[in-house]
Amino acid sequence: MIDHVPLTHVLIVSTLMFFIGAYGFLTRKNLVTMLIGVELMLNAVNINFVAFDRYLFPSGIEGHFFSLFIIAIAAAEAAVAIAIFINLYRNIRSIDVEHVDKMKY
Amino acid sequence: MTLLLALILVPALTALAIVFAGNSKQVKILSAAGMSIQLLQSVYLLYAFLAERSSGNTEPVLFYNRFAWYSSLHISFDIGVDGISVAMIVLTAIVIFTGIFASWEVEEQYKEFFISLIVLATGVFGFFISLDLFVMFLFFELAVIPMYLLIGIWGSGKKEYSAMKLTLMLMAGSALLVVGILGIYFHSNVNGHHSFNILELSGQQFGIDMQRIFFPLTFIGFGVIGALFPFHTWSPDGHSSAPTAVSMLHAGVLMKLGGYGCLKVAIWLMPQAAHELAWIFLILTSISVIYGALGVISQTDLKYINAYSSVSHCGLVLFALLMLNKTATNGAVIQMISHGLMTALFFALIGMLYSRTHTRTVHEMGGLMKVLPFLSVCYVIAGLASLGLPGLSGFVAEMTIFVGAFQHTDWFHRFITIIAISSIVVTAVYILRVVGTLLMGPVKNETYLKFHQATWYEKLATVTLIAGIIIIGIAPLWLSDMIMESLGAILD
Amino acid sequence: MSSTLTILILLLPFAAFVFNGLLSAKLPHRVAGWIAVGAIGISTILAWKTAAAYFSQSTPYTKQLVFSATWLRFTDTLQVDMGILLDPISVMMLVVITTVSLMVFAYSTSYMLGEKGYVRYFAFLSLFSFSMLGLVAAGNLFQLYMFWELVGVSSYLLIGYYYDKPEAVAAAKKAFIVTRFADFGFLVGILVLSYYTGTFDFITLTNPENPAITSMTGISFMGISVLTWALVLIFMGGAGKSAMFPLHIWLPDAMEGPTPVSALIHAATMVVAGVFLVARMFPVFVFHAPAALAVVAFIGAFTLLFAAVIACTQTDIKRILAFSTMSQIGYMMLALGVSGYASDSLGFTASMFHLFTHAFFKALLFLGAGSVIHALNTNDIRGMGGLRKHQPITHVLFLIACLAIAGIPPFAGFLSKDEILAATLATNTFYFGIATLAAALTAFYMFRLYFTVFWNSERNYEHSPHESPAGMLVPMGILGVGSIAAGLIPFGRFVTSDGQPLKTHLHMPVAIISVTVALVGIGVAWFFYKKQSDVPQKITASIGGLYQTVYRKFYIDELYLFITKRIIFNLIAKPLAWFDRQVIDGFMNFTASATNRISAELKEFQSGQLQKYAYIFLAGVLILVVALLYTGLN
Amino acid sequence: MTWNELLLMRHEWTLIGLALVLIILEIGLSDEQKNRITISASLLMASITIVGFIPAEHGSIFGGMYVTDPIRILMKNILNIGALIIFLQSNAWLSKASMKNRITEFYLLLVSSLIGVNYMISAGHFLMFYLGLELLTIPIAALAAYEQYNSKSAEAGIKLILSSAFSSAILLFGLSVLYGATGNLYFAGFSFTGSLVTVLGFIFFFSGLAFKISIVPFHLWTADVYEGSPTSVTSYLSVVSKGAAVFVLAILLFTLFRVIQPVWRDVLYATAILTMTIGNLFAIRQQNLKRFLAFSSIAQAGFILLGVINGGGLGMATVIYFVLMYVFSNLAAFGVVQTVEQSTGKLNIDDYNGFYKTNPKLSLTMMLALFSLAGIPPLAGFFGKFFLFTAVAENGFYTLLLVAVLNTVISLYYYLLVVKAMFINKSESPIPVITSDGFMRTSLLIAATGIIVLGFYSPVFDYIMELCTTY
Amino acid sequence: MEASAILFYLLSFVILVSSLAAVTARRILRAAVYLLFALGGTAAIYFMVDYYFLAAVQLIVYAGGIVVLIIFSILLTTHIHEKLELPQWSKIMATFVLVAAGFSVTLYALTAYPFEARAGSRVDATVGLIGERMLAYGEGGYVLPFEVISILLLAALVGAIVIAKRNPPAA
Repeated sequence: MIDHVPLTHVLIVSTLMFFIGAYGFLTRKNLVTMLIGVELMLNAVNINFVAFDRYLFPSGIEGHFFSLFIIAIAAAEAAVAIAIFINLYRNIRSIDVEHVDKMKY
Repeated sequence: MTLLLALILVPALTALAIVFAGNSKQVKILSAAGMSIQLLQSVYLLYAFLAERSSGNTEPVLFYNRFAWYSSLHISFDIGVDGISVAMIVLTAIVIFTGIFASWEVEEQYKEFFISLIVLATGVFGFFISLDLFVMFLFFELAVIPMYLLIGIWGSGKKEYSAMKLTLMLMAGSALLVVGILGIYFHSNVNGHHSFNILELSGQQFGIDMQRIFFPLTFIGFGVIGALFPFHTWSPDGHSSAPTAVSMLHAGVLMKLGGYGCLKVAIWLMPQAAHELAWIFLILTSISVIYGALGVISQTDLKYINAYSSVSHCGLVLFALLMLNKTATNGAVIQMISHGLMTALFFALIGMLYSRTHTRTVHEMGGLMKVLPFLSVCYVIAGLASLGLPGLSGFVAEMTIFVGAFQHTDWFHRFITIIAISSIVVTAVYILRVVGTLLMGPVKNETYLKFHQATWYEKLATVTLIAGIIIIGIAPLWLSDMIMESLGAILD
Repeated sequence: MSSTLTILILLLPFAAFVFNGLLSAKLPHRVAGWIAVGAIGISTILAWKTAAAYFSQSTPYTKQLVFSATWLRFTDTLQVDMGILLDPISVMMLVVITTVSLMVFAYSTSYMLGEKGYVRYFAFLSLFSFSMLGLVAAGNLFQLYMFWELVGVSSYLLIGYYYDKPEAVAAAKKAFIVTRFADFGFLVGILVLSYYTGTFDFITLTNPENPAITSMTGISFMGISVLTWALVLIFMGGAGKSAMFPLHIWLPDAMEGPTPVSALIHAATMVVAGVFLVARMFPVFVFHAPAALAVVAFIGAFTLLFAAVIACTQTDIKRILAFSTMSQIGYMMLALGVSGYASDSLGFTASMFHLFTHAFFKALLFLGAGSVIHALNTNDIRGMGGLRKHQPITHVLFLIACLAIAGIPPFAGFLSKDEILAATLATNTFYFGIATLAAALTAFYMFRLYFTVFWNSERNYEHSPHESPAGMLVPMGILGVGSIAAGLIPFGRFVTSDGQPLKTHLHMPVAIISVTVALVGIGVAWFFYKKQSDVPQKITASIGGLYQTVYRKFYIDELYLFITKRIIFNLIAKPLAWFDRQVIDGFMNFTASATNRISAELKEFQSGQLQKYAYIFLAGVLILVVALLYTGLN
Repeated sequence: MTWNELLLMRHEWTLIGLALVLIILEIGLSDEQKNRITISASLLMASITIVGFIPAEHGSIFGGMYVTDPIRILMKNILNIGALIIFLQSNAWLSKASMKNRITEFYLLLVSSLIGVNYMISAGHFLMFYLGLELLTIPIAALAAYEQYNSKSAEAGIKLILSSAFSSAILLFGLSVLYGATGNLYFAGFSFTGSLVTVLGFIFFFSGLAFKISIVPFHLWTADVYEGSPTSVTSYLSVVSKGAAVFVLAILLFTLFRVIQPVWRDVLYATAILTMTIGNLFAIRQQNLKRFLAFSSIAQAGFILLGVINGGGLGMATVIYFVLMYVFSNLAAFGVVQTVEQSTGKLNIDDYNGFYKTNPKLSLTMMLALFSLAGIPPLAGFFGKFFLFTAVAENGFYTLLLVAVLNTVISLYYYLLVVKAMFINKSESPIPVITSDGFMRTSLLIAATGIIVLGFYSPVFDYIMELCTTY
Repeated sequence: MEASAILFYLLSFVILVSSLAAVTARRILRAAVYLLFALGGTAAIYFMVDYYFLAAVQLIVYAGGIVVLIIFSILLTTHIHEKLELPQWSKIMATFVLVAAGFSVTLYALTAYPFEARAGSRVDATVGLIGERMLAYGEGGYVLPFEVISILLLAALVGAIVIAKRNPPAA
């Protein structure tokens, strides 16, 4: 627990971060930068888990473990995503999200 | 009783056997054999039914049997027949039997054709013997779908459009039915559980609010296939595009599922709402009757003519049902049978004429009486049956309906009844117009003189149907009594 | 009286119909003819025997149901029994129908010789006889209606006998449709009556004390008692079949059928079915619906004069006879209309009597006309003349018939017409005036026909006309005898409204008046038409417009055509077909195309842009949350 | 922890075993022998499926993190059947030259995903659920992009992995909020009261699952991914992945989230209507069969929600039963599409014109599948759909029911379009006669049998109903 | 104000600013670096609440692993000096509105809820405890997730490799 910092403030930070990440995901043209947005969102979730853990449920560390696993999975996801990016880059020489629209309607 | 099961098994097995048949001849012989057995069975059922009745059995349905099916939902394969079902079964057997012979010249993908046709018939037979709403609905849809292929593949004209329209409109109707059936199911309480069984449901007293919702749904649901105005437009296009046997079955039998269902489900199970809301549908059906008849007048295509006249005649069926008394309902059932036979005859004949003249436009033909006397006479008989000549089935049906409809003394019923009666004049107009143009007058085309006369299978088909029309026309009492006895349970 | 025998009267012609009908393609012509004639012959004998047996009973003659079998049950009370009802009028009709039928059948065997559809012709004729017999023998209103319809269809088939002739087809169609329209009223009438009385049965219905009927008199609709409604509607049916104005338009056209058919159906038997119907229901009319009876009288009187006027201008031999038939039926209707019941029922008896005599002489007239047409192959009297030399026997017989119809004593028509005139005089002098005037016109137009055809100057015939064969002349002869002898029957002793004999006697003043006007009519005709003369032309020219109007039958046909073609076909049926295709079906198609359209409009959502997808995703989440903020939590 | 307890996890164990066998085979077999992998994998998968059906005990282990009960076992078995059929159907594709040396990996990834499915269904803790979900997704994203030289495949992979990452971020955020409100992540004892924050958490969480099921408006990735992915992967996504998500959604809603049933009912009510309608409206206009089936499967998902909305035993039973029939029907359709695609490369509906003339058996199978999906008797789909309707009617949601049944009419329209192409339309150059391999034929036979028999054989449904009475 | 609070707000500021920079920076490599800052800041907060292990993992896996991976991919697929195009203005606005709405709604919900602290003695996530829990299989034990994630990582590895490795194109 961080003394004298109310839980709400932590939640403001995490929520803001989450939506900044979402903003990045929704606006960035480069696939990699979109991925960065997702990472920010996940990180915000982690802050949430940790904050709840510490502020509300000091006797448990479930949130802690959840964050741990999220980090691991984020890594796995990123690895696969990047592999696919590279694959795409080989195919169309671009990783601009707006070029990824061959299939539609 | 295994007899009823055999009624669906025989066509199903026939269809299966056709799969393994070799050439076209074998397929046709198999179909004919199967449907002959079916016809014999149906007649035997009729006999057994009458025998049972005369021995004093007054159960509402006979040969009742219950096979557990989806027991967790209390769905069971309930079969049993009353006089109405028996009559409809015999009708179906006759029409499919003749339909096979009317299709004798089908060579394109003959195997698939006969299989679809017989599957369709299976659905119809199943529908008429089932007493469980779910099973009934199952067979109902089973009967509708082969229609799409039959029209789409073997049809003529704008067949794809017609087939799609027909299928979708009928399915839209059955969509309403689903809602209706489930509403009934969940509002029922038979020994603490819900039920689909019509007999059990008929003992239920549904609340009037519930009935107000589900009666219209069910009635319109079945009404669509009974060509209820304004949901009838699938009928002209569908019938005109369908191959002969399909038109026969469709107009002859399938449209009857509508009337039968309206009676056995909507009216039987929800009588209060039927009384309360009948006036709305009476207006619609009386419109159907006169509208269909007037609609025929300016048609020039034989099949359209017959299709619109079917709208009129089937409208009369629903009209009569909504009179909600035994006499009119009795008339409605007789009308279903009568119309089934004569419209099948019409379509069969139209098909036979078409195969010779290659046109269905009335004005392009003429003087056929001289070149094709047999078929022409059959056509005249069908026409006379259609316009309600005494001695033929149509008269019996119409008169029973009108007498029944006249049991209501109020101004509204009187008025619409008279409107409906006036259709007999219009019917005479269009029938005679067609007969006059098509069959009489000078021979229009020299090539007509080279037409081959009716073949044995054509004769068999037409004569069978005419026999049915005449038997009912001359001696209707047994039929009428048989139906009447069953109506006690439904309308009291 | 054996019921089997009476049934056989009906069944024999039916058997002949079935036999000839089924074997029409294979049967030798002669065999078919003889089967039909044989069947109707036996029926005739049986009918006479039945009549003899019936009338030899002690009076009053009651209504007797000699045979009855349930045919259909409508409700618990209302059921249809197929039966044979014997009473004076049905027995009388049985005799008339079988006898005239026999003559016409026999005549036809010669007349139709060599026609292609010979067997079919006899099948249809037999069907007609069966139906007509069933009609008159019907024990209840419903059975009557059934046979009524069957009669209609046989008439249709016979008028359309020459089915490759468009005029014949059109005429047949017209006849059927017009009578069908009338039957629509008839049917509604039956339904109304049977609903309130709970029965179709004639014996119950015509019982004046029948409580079902008397209780019904109080019920009214639109200010008129339902009973009157019912009977007027029933009379509508009768008017249609009997070609009463304004439902008469089919009869002249019906002459497109073979001439023997016209004789049998459109002169002697079927067209009087309407009269029979009114007579059948007479007690109901007279006791419970006098207003309806007044309608009968009025329509009868009007048609009587109307048809007579038209007959004076026509040139087709059969059409003249057709209008004359209408006129004569008008007499019968009028007589019924002015009649009372029991001792007051001179009109009833007179009407039946006239029906009886008319059957003979009108049949004879037609057969005579047939004989002429047979010889000349034309129907137009302007192409005829001087035939008395070529066809002496026909000439004599035709003259007998003309005298009979003109009402010259001692021929049958005189006596029956005299009774009618007497009956009208007793009740309504206006109607008497009309009837007398019509009598004069009748004499005029009949003799106009007679003189034109048999006297006058000869035309240029392609080959010299010859007398008809014995096969045709013998039946005509028999009918000729009938035309004289029929009048001698003391009709009032047998046929009355209540079965009690009615004393009738010749009404001298009326007889004198009627014979006088008839002689005047004949005299005028003799003056105009015995020799070639231009007087008629001059007269027609001087009243040109009026003449045209009459000649064109007061343009009633055109009016009908206007209503059917212009209004029903063009203004109702065609727009309705359009409405069905474009609006009703259009709506269904619109539903389909609208679905497709919406589908096309929505496709932008599936843009292929990942970020837009995610945007919608997030927006969806937020919308759900916000929506639930407002709804879900409270 | 005892052996018996470990045996509760037999579905997962056997699958992990399969994965190990695959790795060993990959190492042990020479390149020329690689083509035997399909048969080994299929046989093993078949035995796993059968083993799954052997009745066994159930309970929860790992302190409640892992739960089995007869319903969950049944769900797993159903999805195993689906996976088995997909195994069989993949052979033709994997035999292509471009897939050389990548066969084992394909199966390995598929099995991994399947393990994820199983764990997700058996989850007794949100972490297990989340892990299962990701394990289900990530390998499949890799598989979606499996065709290296096909930019559409890469596009599909990208769309899948990024959308799913986005959606799982949202899901996790919701989960974290729920955690904050309850302090518990075990399913057992997970309790909370309805409040603004829990609703928010629930919606966030729900959207993540809805994404997997392709519920509108979370469905937009579906069509693109289905179109671009190799057909086997599409099958897997549309059947196994979707089915698993549906099952889990049903379990969670019926148990954990029962307290806020009014909330999720409203949500499902709205989304069900949207899903059915939008799915249908888009399906109407598709030419590409895979895309077509994608939208059809979206619409089907909408129908499934009708069962979920019921919230009781009947709802659960009908959902399970529907998925069962959907497995057979959809895989039969995909099997035919796959066959045609592998031998001719054709995917458009127009290409199927005159198909019946040349390939009657395939087109009949296709017709069976489509009619079953459309709900035409006496095929399984009819029963499945009717029972779903029953479930929704039980709640008295007749308006929703009406919308649903009218949607079936629309769906019938587009299914008929395909049937029409195959049976009615004529073609100058129809698809030539195709001989599919034995695997494919077996798979189609299984699917077709399922479609035909399932409806008639009522004990299946009765059994499911019996299991579900606990809800 | 306590020092820890000041530190927290400072860190928050850093995190948020670098997050914002990460999603707006026009040079892609810089974006990656800003991400690194954001992640590092988060790790610092973890330190502040005594979640040392988590903080370490955050630094190693996230900062060390993922960011490196991202940078690799950037190097592979883009030119370093390339400046990213700005997104369309309309897109930015629309997204901003949505994100702002989302933020407000979420925050409103979060602040409106009275999160209740559960009583109990504080447990510190020491490495020992973590290890113990990771291998425990009773309640509160994480051995099963641990095993599952190993499968997941393996699968991800296989997947990534099989996609990324070059195969000769089909003939």
